[in-house]
Amino acid sequence: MLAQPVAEALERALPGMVVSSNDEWVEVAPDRVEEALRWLHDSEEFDAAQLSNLTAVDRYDHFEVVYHLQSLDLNHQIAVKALVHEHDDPVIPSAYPVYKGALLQEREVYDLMGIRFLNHPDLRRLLLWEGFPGHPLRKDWMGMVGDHTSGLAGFPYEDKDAPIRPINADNLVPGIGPGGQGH
Amino acid sequence: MASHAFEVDQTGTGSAEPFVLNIGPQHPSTHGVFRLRVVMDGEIIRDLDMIVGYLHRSMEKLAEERTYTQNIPFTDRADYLAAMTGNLGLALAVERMTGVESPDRAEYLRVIFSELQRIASHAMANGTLVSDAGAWQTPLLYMFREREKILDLFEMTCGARLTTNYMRIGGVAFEPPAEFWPALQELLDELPERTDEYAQLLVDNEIFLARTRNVGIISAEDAINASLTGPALRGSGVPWDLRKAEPYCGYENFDFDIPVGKVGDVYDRFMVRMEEVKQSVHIIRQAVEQIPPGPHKNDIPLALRPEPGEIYSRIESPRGEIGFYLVSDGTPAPYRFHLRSPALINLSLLRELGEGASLPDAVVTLGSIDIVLGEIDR
Amino acid sequence: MDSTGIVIGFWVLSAITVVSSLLVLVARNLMHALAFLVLAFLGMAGLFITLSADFVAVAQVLIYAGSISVLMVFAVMLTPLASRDNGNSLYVLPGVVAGLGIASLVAFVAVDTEWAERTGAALAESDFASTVGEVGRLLLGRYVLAFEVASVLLLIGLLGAIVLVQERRRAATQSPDEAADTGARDGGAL
Amino acid sequence: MSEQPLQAPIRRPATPMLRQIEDRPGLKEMALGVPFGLKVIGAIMGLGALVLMAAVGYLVVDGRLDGQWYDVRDLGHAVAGLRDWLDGEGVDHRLTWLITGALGGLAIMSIVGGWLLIGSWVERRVIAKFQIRMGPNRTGLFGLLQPIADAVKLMTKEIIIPRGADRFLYYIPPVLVFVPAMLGWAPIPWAPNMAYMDINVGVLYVVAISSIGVLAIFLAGWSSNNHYSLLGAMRTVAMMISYEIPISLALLSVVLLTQSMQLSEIVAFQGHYHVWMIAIIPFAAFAFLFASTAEINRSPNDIGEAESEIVAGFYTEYSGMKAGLFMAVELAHAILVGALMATFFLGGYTLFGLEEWVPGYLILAAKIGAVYFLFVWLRGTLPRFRLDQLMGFAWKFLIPLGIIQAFIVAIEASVFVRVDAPAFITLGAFAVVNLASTVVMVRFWADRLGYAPAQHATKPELTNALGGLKAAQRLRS
Repeated sequence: MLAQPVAEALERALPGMVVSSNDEWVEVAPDRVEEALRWLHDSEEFDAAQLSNLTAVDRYDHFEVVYHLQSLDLNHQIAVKALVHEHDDPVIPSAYPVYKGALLQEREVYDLMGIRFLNHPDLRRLLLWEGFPGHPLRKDWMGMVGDHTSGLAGFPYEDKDAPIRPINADNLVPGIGPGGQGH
Repeated sequence: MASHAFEVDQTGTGSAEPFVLNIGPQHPSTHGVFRLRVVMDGEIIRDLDMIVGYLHRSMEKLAEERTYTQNIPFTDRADYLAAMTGNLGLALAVERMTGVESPDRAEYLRVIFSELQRIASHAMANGTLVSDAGAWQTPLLYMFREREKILDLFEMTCGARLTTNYMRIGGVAFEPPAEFWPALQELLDELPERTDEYAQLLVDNEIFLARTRNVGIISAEDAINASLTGPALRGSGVPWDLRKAEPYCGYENFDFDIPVGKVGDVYDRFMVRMEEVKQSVHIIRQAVEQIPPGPHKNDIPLALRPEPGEIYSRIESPRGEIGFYLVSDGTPAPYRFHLRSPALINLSLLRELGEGASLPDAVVTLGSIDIVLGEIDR
Repeated sequence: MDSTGIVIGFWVLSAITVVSSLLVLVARNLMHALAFLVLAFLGMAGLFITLSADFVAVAQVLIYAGSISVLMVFAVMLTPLASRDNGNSLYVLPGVVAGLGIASLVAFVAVDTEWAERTGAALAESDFASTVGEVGRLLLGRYVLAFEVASVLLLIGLLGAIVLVQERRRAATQSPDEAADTGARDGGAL
Repeated sequence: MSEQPLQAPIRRPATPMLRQIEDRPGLKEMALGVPFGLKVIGAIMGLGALVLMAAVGYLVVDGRLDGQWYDVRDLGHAVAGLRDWLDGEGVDHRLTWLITGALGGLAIMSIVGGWLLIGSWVERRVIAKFQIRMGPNRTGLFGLLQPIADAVKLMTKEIIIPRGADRFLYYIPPVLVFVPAMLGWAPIPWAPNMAYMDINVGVLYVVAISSIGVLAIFLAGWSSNNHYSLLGAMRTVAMMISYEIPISLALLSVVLLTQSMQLSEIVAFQGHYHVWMIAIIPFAAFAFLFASTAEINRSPNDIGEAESEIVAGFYTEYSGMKAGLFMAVELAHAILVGALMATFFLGGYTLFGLEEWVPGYLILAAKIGAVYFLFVWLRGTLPRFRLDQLMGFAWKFLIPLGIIQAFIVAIEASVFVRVDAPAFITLGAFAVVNLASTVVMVRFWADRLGYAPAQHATKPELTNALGGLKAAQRLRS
């Protein structure tokens, strides 16, 4: 489902809620996430009955907390994002009061990303042990900022000019992959 | 350490110190390195706290330094009882992200193999559930008989039994050998009889009914609200299956039904799995009939560089909705790789289910949720 | 009756019984004390056998060693910390007085009994007969009143246990319900 | 691309440990490597055993030892003969009793020990057959030596005593738990005049002895200082004291009808009237069998050591041969219950006159084997009950119905004594009455308890619809 109608309806019902939106997601005010989720959950029109997925992305200067909401009866999915700008001690309201399914997903995000969820009933580390240094899914974990950046910069065997294996151009969308316009 | 887990409910108990039972990480019925810290009052569980992470391999972090293709083996090791669906989930996510297409034959092969995997996984799940209920491994080994044959088929095709690494971006890795098809046919012919045999052994068994009926009831509301998916959700009566809701790999071409339970108890989840095995056989039959000739995969570049963006793509694994949230920054490796683990999220209600239940009931309930620790811990 | 074996058995069993009874008193650990108590019961059963009272011996094992001791074990188990420490008790003096009273009673009976009529040659004449039938006949004949009174006592005990448990259960079921109510309200407020 | 030729694998042990295993001397090398002195000793011992066996065999066949020795139908006569012979030789009477008593005890212990070995092999093989697998088949012919290998393995294992365990009490239970399993065999008649201790309160003796085992289990669970052990012990003890009552009631019915507590007389009653007790009082037989499985922790009532819940129950913390003893005693109990079941309800050593031709102890052994096979079968088939279900079954079902059954049997017993009719008529009438009353009682009581057999398996609903809560509500309505 395109996110624009959701954004419009959300803004109409809760003014000032939507920060930005595009075709894929709605970005909501981070401190009012719970309100937005509750409205979507209760609305007849969108019926976001289930929190399908909750995760977070570290963007170096801010975190994106991503909620994928699912309506089972209407069979559509809504992606909601909230940007948390404090990178040192990110805090966001918990979705648990609306969705019980957030219980473990928020614990996991807290564990690996270090985002604290307010009103979460049981915010402890999930996969790592108490006392583990830092939050490993952050891009700057173990002091990676500076010389090294997290992730794979280039693929060692990749020769952009002469790929090792011929590419069947018919099977590829132009602009993607080596040799395309993307590079 | 959170204090609430050890607050002892003093009502109705005469004991002063809490009776803490540490179930796991090495325990016959935790199905892996899963740990439950349980505060008991006699046989009744007063509080329950789950501790996972013993199998944590930081897949999501590692995946950020590997190309999309190199990440496929991680999905084998995540849900190691359903490697095929894990592979397929990632392959489909990357395909949707990059626009790579896979040939028709590959789609059918994907359906065949993921349904075979579903049968194998459900056999394992139901077998261990009955073992948890105390049957001395007989049903488990019965179900392993079929799983063994399916794993033989996998081995025939891709050389591996558990960590198959079979689905690739743009198709599947290998064409099944010639002897695959008669063996598959033989399996399909005997599977319905065999499931009936299990049904005879278990479903008509008063003890099994007494142990599983009205135990660990999850209401449809709770199941939806707690993000339960897969047989755990369908057992509660919610007809939700991603194969129908968001058909992938041509599932819309196949005729099959969604089995749903009535009460939402352990028995219903068990029976939903039983019935899904039959439906899977039905799907595979159709796929075998309809499978077109042709190549089994398209060539793709060694390193895919999707355009910056993100995708959340999910499929129906035996345990529920296995989703991949991929964020690309244009490099050959994902910027963020998140695996939505159905086994973990299906445990959201564990504490509510466990509190007030007796220990045997809790064990059976845990068994009916069907967890795989590789996927929980990733 | 072969007297030598019986005599040896009697002394061995008496030693076991007396020593383990003393150990019951001495042992600091209540669980150990209970184990010795069971041993004392078994020794008593053996003594009954030497008196050719087979029914009483078996009943001793069945009721005292098998059931009463298990109940005691349960009681010790369910009392916090009691299992680890057989500490000082408020009831030392009454206990000693009661023990001395029972001991003097036993001594009186032992002295008062005409043992010559009941052991040795006198017993050999009665030819080691089965005592079960005799016990049964006496219980339902001469001592029927005592028997019935005892059974009524047991019945009262049984009913009392049920009543106690039911009151506990009513109290227990009420409070979790209330707790659940408040919990639900909290959940709603969230 | 799948036609790529695979490189032929080189057969080479991959790890140092595998290499070590491969380099290990085979059986032949090991046999050749035995020191000479040991070989000589072995040869002498083997020859000596052969000579001894030949001598005994000669004496037996020759009839020099005693005239009744080769009358294998009844070893009791043989022992009596031995005793007479010893008395005749002028040996002290007490010594004679001592020797024959020790011999009998030794015989029982070796019989039980042999059963243990064979029984564990049978159990593993039979369950393997149930479970479509092979079972132990590598050690000796058909894996027959597997129990011995297991025992050796258990004995050589390290015994670990958990910290915080009560060391004094921790050592007692593995031994104590074996005592009732052995003592229980004493009053069982193997043939006419062939019981170790044919006491006249045999039934009470059996019940009394079995109650001692409770204590061993409780001590094991308590002294281990482990919560699993404690939980297992609590479950087992709670169950054992509950199920002693149905057992007593079932045996009460038998005693009332046979008018004896002597096990040999109970068997003789069944042999005399050529009827098995199970036919006359089926409910008591069922109650005894079911309660016995609960008493001895066998499936489907093995909640005391439910491995999927509390690991190994009360013996979780025992290792090596201590754990082995607990496992062995489970088997010994199974055989003992088989013997009791055969004695009380299946006619003991009698088999409708066949005992005249076949030794009674063989018939009894066959019956024990049959009951044991039933136990193995149950274990291979059934899931486990829950504790509250089991306790409820004992207190709400077996005990009330057992009391009613005992009443009915008491009336029948007084009729049997007073009425002077042919036995087959009275006993046949009793059988019919008891069967009918059992059926009526069970049906009525099951209804009262809310157990409805009609409430059987439901199948999940198949639907083509898709949706969430609304769809679920639609489906439900």
